Amino acid sequence: AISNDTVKIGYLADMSGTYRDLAGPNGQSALEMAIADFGGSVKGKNIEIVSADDRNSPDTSSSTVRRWVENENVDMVAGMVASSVSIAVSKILEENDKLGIISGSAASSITNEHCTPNHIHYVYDTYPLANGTASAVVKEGGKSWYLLTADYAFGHSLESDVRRVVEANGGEVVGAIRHPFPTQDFSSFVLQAQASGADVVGLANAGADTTNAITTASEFGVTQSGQTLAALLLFLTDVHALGAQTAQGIQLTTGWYWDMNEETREWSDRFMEKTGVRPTMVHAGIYSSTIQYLKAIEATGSDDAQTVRKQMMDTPINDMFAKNGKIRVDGRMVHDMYLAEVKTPAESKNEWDLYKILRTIPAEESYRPLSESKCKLVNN
Amino acid sequence: MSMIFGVPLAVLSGQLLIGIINGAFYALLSLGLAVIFGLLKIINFAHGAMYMLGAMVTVLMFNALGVNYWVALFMAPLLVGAFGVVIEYFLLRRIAGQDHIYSLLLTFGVALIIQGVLINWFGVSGLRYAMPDMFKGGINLGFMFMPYYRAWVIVAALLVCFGTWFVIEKTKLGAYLRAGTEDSQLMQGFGINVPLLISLTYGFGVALAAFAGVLAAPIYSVTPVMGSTTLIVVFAVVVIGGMGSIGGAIITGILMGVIEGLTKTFYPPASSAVIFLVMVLVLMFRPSGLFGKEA
Amino acid sequence: MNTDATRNYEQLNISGLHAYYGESHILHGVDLVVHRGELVTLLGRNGAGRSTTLKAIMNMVGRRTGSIMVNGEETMSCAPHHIARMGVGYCPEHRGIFASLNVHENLTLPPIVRSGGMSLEEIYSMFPNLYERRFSQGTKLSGGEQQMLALARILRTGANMLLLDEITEGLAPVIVEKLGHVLTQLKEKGLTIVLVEQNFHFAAPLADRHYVVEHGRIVEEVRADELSAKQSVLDGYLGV
Amino acid sequence: MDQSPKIADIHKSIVKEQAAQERKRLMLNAGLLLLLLAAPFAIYPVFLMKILCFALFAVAFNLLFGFTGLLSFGHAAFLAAGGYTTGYLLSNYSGLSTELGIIAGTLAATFLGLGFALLSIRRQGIYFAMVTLALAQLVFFFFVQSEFTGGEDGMHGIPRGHLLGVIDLENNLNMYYFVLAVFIGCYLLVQRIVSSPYGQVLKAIKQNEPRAVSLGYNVDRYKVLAFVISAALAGLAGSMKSVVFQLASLNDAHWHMSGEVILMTLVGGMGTLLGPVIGATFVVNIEYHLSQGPLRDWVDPILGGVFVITVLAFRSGIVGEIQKFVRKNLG
Amino acid sequence: MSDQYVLETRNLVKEFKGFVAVNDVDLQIQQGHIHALIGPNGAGKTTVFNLLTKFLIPTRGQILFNGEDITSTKSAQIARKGVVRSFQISAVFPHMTALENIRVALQGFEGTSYSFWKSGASLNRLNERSMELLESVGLAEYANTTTVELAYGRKRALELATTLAMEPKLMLLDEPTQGMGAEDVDRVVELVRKAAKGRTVLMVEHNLSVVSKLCDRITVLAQGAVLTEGDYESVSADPRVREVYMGTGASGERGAVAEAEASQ
Ligand SMILES: Nc1ncnc2c1ncn2[C@@H]1O[C@H](COP(=O)(O)OP(=O)(O)OP(=O)(O)O)[C@@H](O)[C@H]1O
Ligand SMILES: Nc1ncnc2c1ncn2[C@@H]1O[C@H](COP(=O)(O)OP(=O)(O)OP(=O)(O)O)[C@@H](O)[C@H]1O
Ligand SMILES: [Mg+2]
Ligand SMILES: [Mg+2]
Repeated sequence: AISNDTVKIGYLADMSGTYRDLAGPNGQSALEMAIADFGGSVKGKNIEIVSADDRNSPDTSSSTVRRWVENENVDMVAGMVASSVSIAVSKILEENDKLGIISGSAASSITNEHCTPNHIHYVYDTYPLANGTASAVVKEGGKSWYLLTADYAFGHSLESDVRRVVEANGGEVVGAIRHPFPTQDFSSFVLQAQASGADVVGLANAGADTTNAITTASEFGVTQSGQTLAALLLFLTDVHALGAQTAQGIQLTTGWYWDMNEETREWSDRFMEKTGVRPTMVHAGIYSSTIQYLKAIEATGSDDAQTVRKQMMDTPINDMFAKNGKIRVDGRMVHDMYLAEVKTPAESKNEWDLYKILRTIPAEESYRPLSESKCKLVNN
Repeated sequence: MSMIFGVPLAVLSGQLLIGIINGAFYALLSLGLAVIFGLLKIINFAHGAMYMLGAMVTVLMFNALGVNYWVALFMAPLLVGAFGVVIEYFLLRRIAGQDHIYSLLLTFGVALIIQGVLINWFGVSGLRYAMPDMFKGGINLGFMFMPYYRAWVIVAALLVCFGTWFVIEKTKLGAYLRAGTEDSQLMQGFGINVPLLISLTYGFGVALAAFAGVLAAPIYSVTPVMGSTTLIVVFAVVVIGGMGSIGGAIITGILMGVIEGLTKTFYPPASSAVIFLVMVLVLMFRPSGLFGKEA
Repeated sequence: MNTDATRNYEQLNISGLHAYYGESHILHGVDLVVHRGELVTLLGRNGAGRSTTLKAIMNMVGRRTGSIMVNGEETMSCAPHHIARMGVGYCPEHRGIFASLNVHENLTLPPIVRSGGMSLEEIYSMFPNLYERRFSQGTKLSGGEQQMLALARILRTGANMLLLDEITEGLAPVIVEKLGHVLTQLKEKGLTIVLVEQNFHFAAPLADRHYVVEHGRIVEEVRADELSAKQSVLDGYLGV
Repeated sequence: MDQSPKIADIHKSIVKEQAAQERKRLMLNAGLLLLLLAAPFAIYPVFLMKILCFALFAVAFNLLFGFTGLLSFGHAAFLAAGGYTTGYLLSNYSGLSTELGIIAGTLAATFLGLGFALLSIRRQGIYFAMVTLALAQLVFFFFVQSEFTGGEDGMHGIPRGHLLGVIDLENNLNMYYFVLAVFIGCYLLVQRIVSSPYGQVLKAIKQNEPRAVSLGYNVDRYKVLAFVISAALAGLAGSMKSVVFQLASLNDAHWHMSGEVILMTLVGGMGTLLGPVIGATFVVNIEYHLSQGPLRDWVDPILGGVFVITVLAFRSGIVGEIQKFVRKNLG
Repeated sequence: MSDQYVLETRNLVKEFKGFVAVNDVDLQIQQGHIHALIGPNGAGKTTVFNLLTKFLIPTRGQILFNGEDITSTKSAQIARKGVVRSFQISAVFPHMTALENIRVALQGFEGTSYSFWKSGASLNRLNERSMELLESVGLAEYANTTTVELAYGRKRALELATTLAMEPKLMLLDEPTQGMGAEDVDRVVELVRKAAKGRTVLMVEHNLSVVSKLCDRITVLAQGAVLTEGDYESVSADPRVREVYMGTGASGERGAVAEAEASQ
């Protein structure tokens, strides 16, 4: 049955801080689009949205979510970027047996040591990003790597993933620098990377750190001196900020790109009408996951967390966002990922025409296999 | 090739140069702070925001009106400076003579407002600003590749720093300013229009920050939050130099740039902590900073 | 140059002056007139409101009502720096030496408001201590030296009406004597002087007239020639 | 000696006045206590606990800022130290009863506070603020680096456990009354400190330090003690918070937190006992409610506005202004 | 045999970056005396005070208190030994009542100053003594007034009372009558006389009438060095003193005429 005759979705994301552009207010638009496209109601029960700024603070978020689920009968919480927030929220959802669909976070720990039976990690995580980019670059001859790593848990895990992949593919990591988070001026790190003479300079960081590193790299002519830049976590918004001029030639892995096919273009146009910008993979993921969620309720006629989650796990996902998508027992939604390269100014027809997709990385290759999982829900 | 602590000399000299470049940059930012604190006893927590504004204005003027870098180099500080005067006139003036802490809180509030509004307008992922053509590329110094633009940054920053220092420490105007901040009422009693002087000084201080912002636009990603992290570091620099010591701010700025640069080579993770370490150590032995006058 | 013409020229005319510091009402309707070239003292007990009167003239108190005419111009609406530009020189009660400037800078700080001020040489020869210490920080001077500096400072500006607040405070007798000379010289130059003093013995021989201030009002006016006659009255007010 | 009766009278009146104020304060406190006892039935307990924790934090800060005149810009360090220590112990040593974990957290903050104090206490005014800021930054970097804090993921799933091994704190009401008890205890302690002989000396130091020295007081020692007490209470606040939310995160160590507590104290009214409490309540509330309301995206600018307005319009804070008003119009 | 002196300095020197403010000063203050330190402005009087109370560190020389070397003792200690000073500018706790000002001084002896758990009422025990002290400086009716609101003269009186509260063996008064009207001056003179009973006082004073009324012995400083020493008559008779300090008509009143300061 559908609890108190409404399906209530709480949208929690950073609306005003460093992660705003990933999900933020536009993420809510995506959510609204999903509900509208679904018909505004499920099983004749209407669908409501509540939303809040997570302030990137786990305790603010957790008091918000507690009230949502304990007093306001919220059935599902969507969005969530900062890993501290996602983890905190998932714990609360577990206590109250509600569902969470995390679309913004990168940390693979969310479905590993921190996995719960009450959340799904939908769009991407660091594992396939490192995996996809690194293996591809090594295969194309980038044997020796030099890493610029953001010096905190996220960076560290990204770095170790890269090391593994690079070595697995017969390359080697000749050096790594752990730079403070955040860093504005990368010149001295870039300089050291150049001095190392490695084929590839890998950026194991995110957001402003990455864009700053790339800007500086191009200023110091890293690519001219024959080194390749590999960004391990780069979003469309970042590339857009850098511009094709600066970012051209960078290889990256993404879960989705707006200009892949008719479906994606059609949806993105509608999104752009609403928001004025092109969607990131997170936006698309929020849309897709919400549709999947509602479908599951439609099918089971219940909005109970476990029922819905089970249903979602049993249904393969093939939609505008995900190909060969499947939600695993650990809550990880695995799907095809794509290796992309940033276009040159010549190739790029407009400010958002930024990627060319080099190849597809099949779902099963990309995400961390359950065999390596530390998740309590996985029995191995 | 000779090595120092396992670091090739070439790399080291490169790092030193980079250090000096960033130092010049710090110098410029901390100079503005020092001027504002030293002369107005205002702890300007909006300084980071003003630096950010300088960069933002540069980009926006380019996108909207195609204003080029050189024009921006004058326009942006001018606009931000004017904005500063407005803030001084309508806000800071009302708490003149109150405890430092109030100016700190007020400007901190102002910074939150500016930053928050810009985030809502332009997002956080940053605006694009192309390197002006004449600065594209660079020269190979043998031990490193030196982008022309960085060279320009040193020259520009140091020139402005020296000019400011000279005016404040060596001219009558400077004397008025210094005295006016101690007892503005009495200065007025001598026939000097102190309120005007103060507004202009604050405007000038933040204009310096904006100038640094313009210099930053082509090399750092320009976002509404770019100032907030820089702020605290620059503060540390000013304190180490001795709050309000103009020359101190400049020298310390460069010094810290170098120290930070070396840390980035020998133990990168500490490179953002090192400045605070230095600060604690310095203040232990020189209670009012390296160049600060004993209270 | 003390012709009657100038003597009758009202350089300062205060009427019905009230002054407030925030809540507290300090001056309750002060009326006084000072003619060009006169030396007038404000006597009274501690807290009577003499300093406040001077501050009020400079527009340095919280709030003022009433009228203050300088050279026949109403100044109630003027900012302090305008008043100074009218040739009013103010030497504050607690000296107001600037710590961030050295003695020399302190001395040369106030801008010249009119011609005919004393030259640096004259001033240094008048206060040799200051010359000795001219490069040390203003506030590092001894109490007395600071007092001298504070006075010397406004002698430079060429102001033709001086408001002096307790300039002999903490000065050695010899210096006090010297200040006596200085003031006489200034008078001869035709300057107008309003002097707030505790030290009656210093003020008496110099002044043309004395005003006695009590509880923010002028309660008595004594001309120099009436001094002996009204001595007892005066003592009553000053509690000597 | 005809004077002596008069003196006696004056003296009597003074003592009477003291007693009267004492009574007023008692009544006020009693009223508040009732309010707080009833609150959890009207308002969501976890939220109330959050308020209490921050109120305690602000009260601790105000002891130093408002009553000793020392502006610390590094109090976040103590909040975090308390939180992480308690969190770490409770999560890794099951069977450790909660209050022990909290005490340990408080002690950790206390010693950290002592360290801070010894390094910073000789610095004057803004330099003091900046040294504490610098030290706090170093502590922050330590927390970012070290594994046990879980870096920016934060420390999660801290068990609330049992108070004295018996009272189950998983139950929000139990937890609430425990937090409330601790809060009241600390509040009264601070109240006592301020009026104590020691408090008098602090007051004196704040108002005229050289004079205090010339009266034979070793001011540095008094300041250190004040700093340490303040740090301890801040740490306690952090420990409680980590137990309440069952998590500890870097936000508590970030310098923004040090700024926020200043805001709370200022908005409420520095140098007043109740001020920080009111201030904390106010700030936590607007932040919480705005972040969910239609003005969701504008929380920071609005907080900024609050800063500005407070500083410009009512510098002595909510409580301070009320006191002024009362003094003006009612006696 | 130095122990007949309460306070003694030997070759006391203070230099400020080359400038010698106090030059080889030997002071000897006798038990029970009211001892005046006079001299032209900038002679070094305040600096001497600062040295005696360790607000400044001597460059060279020795300071003995009751024969004990206190050259390297800290300010607070010295105060507790019974050497208490007043300041050239009045030093009070502005936002405390007059009563509280005194109590702060008194509670030092209670040994409870660190006990932050004790109730404030525990200090009421001190009220009686405090009132006595206030009375002795004629401030009884201001006991409950906040100090800022007191006029300058009263502030100084209050400061003196606090100083007395310390039961000082040796009082250092820097220009106690500065900036006071005649009335207040007389009051202070009486106060000091009363206070001096059973104590020793060292004071800086420019008001010669005060000096002549109060002081048993006078040391004249000029340009940092001791010019002469003796009782009022002998000192005021000394031509050098007249020259550098008193001026010719040294009647004990200020304002007589003299030729220019010839001290350089
Ligand atoms: N800034 C101020 N705020 C509030 N009250 C003040 C202020 N300055 C002076 N007062 C009060 O105003 C009254 C007059 O002060 P004023 O300085 O004019 O006295 P005075 O006649 O100069 O005596 P003296 O200077 O010898 O104390 C005094 O009661 C004093 O307490
Ligand atoms: N901190 C300092 N730095 C440099 N010079 C100083 C310092 N303090 C005092 N002096 C100088 O030492 C000399 C003595 O100063 P001091 O204050 O002792 O004089 P004083 O005898 O108290 O004079 P007065 O009677 O005017 O107060 C003065 O010339 C003064 O300029
Ligand atoms: Mg006065
Ligand atoms: Mg002196």
